[in-house]
Amino acid sequence: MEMDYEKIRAEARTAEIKAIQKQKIKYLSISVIVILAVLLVWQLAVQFELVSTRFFDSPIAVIQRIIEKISSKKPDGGLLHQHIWASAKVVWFGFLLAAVIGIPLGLFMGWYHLCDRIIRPLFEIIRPIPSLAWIPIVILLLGIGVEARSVIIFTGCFVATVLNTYTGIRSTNQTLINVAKTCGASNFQTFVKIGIPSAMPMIFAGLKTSMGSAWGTIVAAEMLASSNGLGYMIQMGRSFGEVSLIMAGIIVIGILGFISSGLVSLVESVVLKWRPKK
Amino acid sequence: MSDYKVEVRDLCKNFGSLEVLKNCNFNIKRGEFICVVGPTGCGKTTFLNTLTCLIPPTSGEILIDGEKADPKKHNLSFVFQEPSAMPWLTVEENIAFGMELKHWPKDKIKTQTEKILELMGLTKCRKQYPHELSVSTEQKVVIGRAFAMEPDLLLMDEPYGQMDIKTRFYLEDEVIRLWKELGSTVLFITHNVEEACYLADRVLILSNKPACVKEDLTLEMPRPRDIAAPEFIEKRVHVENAIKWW
Amino acid sequence: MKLKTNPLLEDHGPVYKFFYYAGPVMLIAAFLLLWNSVSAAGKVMLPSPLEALERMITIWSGNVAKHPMIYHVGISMRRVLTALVFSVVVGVPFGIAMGWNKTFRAVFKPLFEVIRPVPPIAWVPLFTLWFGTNEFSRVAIITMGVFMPIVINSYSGVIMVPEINFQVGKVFGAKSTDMLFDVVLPSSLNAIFAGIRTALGGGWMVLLASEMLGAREGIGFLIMQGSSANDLTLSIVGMVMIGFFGALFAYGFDFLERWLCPWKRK
Amino acid sequence: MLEVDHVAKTFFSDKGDTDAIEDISIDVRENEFLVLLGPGQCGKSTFLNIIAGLVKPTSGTIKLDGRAISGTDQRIAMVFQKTGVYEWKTAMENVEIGLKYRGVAKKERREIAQKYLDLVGLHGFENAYPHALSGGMKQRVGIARAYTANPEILLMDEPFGALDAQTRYAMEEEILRIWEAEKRTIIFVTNNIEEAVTLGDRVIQFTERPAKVKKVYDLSSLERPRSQVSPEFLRIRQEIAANEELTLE
Repeated sequence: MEMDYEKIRAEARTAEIKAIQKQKIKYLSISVIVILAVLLVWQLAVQFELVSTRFFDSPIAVIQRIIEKISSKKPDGGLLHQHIWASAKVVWFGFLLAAVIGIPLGLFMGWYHLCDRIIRPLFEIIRPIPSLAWIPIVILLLGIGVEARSVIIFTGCFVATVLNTYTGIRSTNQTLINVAKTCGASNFQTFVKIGIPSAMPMIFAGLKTSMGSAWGTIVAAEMLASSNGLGYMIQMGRSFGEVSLIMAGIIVIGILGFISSGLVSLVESVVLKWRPKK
Repeated sequence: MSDYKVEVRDLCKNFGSLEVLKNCNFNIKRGEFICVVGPTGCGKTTFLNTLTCLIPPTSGEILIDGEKADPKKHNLSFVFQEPSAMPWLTVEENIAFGMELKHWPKDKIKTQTEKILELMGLTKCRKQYPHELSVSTEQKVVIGRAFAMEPDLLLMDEPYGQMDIKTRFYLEDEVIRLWKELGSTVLFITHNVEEACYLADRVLILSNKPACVKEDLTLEMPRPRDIAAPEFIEKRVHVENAIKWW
Repeated sequence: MKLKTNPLLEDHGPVYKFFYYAGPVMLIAAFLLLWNSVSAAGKVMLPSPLEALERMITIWSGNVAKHPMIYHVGISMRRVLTALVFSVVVGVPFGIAMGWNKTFRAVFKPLFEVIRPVPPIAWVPLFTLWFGTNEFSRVAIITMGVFMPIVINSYSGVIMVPEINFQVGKVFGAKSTDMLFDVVLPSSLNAIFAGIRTALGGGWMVLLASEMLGAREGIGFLIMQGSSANDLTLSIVGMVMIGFFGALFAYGFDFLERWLCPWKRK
Repeated sequence: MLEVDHVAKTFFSDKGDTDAIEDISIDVRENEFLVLLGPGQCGKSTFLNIIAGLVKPTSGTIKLDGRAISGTDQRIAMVFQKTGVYEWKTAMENVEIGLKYRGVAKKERREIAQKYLDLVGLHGFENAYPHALSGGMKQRVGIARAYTANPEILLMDEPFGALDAQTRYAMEEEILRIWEAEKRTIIFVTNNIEEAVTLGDRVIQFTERPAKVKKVYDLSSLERPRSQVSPEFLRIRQEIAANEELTLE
């Protein structure tokens, strides 16, 4: 019996493609339905006052609130973009300061053993102190201005940046170091030509972590010691009992955090274009 | 001036009380192709690292052109077993890497890079990064980088270890071609006896740990060699028996 | 007995050796000197290191805000630990389920992705609004910060189990439960522990934030109290405490991990 | 005993479809040492995974003892590439998993596992974790594990690919010794021509992706133990190499 295997194969292929697509659509629709359902339940629960409106506001109201905040200063005395600018400025300043100081420090500590040995004890003392704990000292020394908040952000970003940079340069492939050495490179040349590029992926991992923590820190710092910024806005929402303002603040911060780490990833993909794509 | 390009005298290396190298003695003539074979775990890596001055010997000395070997002064070049192209450099940047470290003049680097790219047929992928290449092509880049520096001594540590026969034969012929073209002095380490007999002017056979040069075998067979010729097989079996542990 | 030489020092001169031993001490001394001179200059109310040390001892032996020091430390520890234990007990299985079951993942992954970019501290006002400023509210906020990294790491741990580990299991006839406990769990233990460690770091932050924003006890309260009562030593004591216990916890977890993963011991 | 009938496999992904196997039919004989030889990523591992039941073929069937099988089967065990040994289990625990998952009592399965650990020469390493074992020893664990599951067919997926040339020779001799001691059907995948000629009763050469059978070599005339420098050995090796395409890219 002669069978037409060409045809059987072609049929099997189409069947398999169909099955795969069906699966994909199934899981995608589950995800979409869940998100929509959550929003809907939330909206209806508020609309029919199943939950107290003192504690919740509906998604539509929150979005309205965000739009309203663009042109209204009430009740916290600032427009949305002013708050965003105030927070973002501090976050980026502290973040970049930590990068400028932390990356070289991590590199030197990772490469030069003496440097590691000297700095490590002091670093280990500072390392486990969360950035918020620095607030009293920073306020005392620098007041409650932009610089003070930037320094608080800095303390949080700094540790993550140093640690990741350190791990990165420490994991430099020994073979690549040997290549440079046999080519007659000095220790410093090897550091620049091999160590630093090898550490790059981990440096960016560290920057992403520190960017994430920076947005958390800024909210707390602004709640505690500031008269503007998104954290302040949320805190005011709390004081005036306006739930929609709190929720609006949370959402805006989430979006900003997302954009910021997206920016870091963007820089990463440009700088590290030599890395294999996943 | 000495007759030999490289002279190794009474080379010893101990790690604590563990003797790894013991009285290694051999010479390499200018432009010679030497293969080193030895049983697995015989201290091969230490042997190489000592030769390239990555670790200092416990006693004994390595002379290049009659002077003590120094990677800053002499041109030593190393092809490692694992792929060692810099992942962040393109193919042409990788080839120029060693020359730049040696501060060659810019135009000389450029012409030399072109020459090597041409010789190895890598012109097509000159702008590519290593992760975009196959393992064998990456190894070609590394070999090109090593030859480009016109080294006094080129050390190759089993560069074709994991490759299949066909690719290996091809790359072996390639290395012979480069060697002839550029007149380098090559020390090639391998686990594969057939490969050693195919490539070498002379084969150095290492003993078990602590390693020393057990036998220095000159192979006078015309190239390209026929791996099925009785003379070739005789030499191959001879070397194999000298190191066989399995 | 043979004297062991330090291989890192072998090829270096006396200057290097001097800094190798004296350097760390000198840097710490320089730090203390700087601190001392700032406080001596008198422009700000910074206590000198010596004064701080003295006060530290008196603080430990007396009461702060109606309670002994150990009470404040203890209550902070309790909050973090409660949140952590809850998050591990619930979060690890949750994360594993998300990696293991596609439907479960399709349901919960998008929700997590939406919540993830919001820093946990941002929830503090909302939670205090919902639950008041009681113990439950605080632990809930800390849980918010700790839960997320634990779930995400457990999930990605399962996702990144090499395909070959599953294949081995299948070929040798592993049932679902075998696969889960014998393959998936040990393979992703590394990632789970990494998650717990990240979570702990974040947990201290949220703890401080929640205690600094209107609490009557706890380390965060002490730090804030020091600031508002112009008693900076108290803040410094708080910093030292949280740093010390933070480090202690981190070491504890390293130890626990080594104990749980005997195959990693050298 | 094992029949592979017109198996084809296509992988579908967002980036596009890849035909891994075009159309392969093979009959495997009882207690035969069958080597599947092919270049780099030619789909030979996929083919082995299909036989093992780990990958579902797009079309075609696998028959064992005349009955079609789908999914994994007790009668088929596999030796994986170097990463196949569970690093969180000792050598003994690794070897016994086949019996453990089948519900064999601990005492009994330990006995069987011990027998095969001894056979592969790992006596005394029962309680060692894989990180303490050399590459060759890890592969021995893999072989013992496959044997302990007591299969009719052993599949081996480039088990010696990561070993150095000499250790590889040693392991080749080892696997032949074990095979002589406990005859099973072995299907061995490799990209190494020398290894194929050393081991196989038959060598099936695959083409580049998508894989097809290019040529079948019957080596039963080549006497065991084989010498890698005999003229006949070198001739066959040369012949196979000449049929292989050179793949650099």
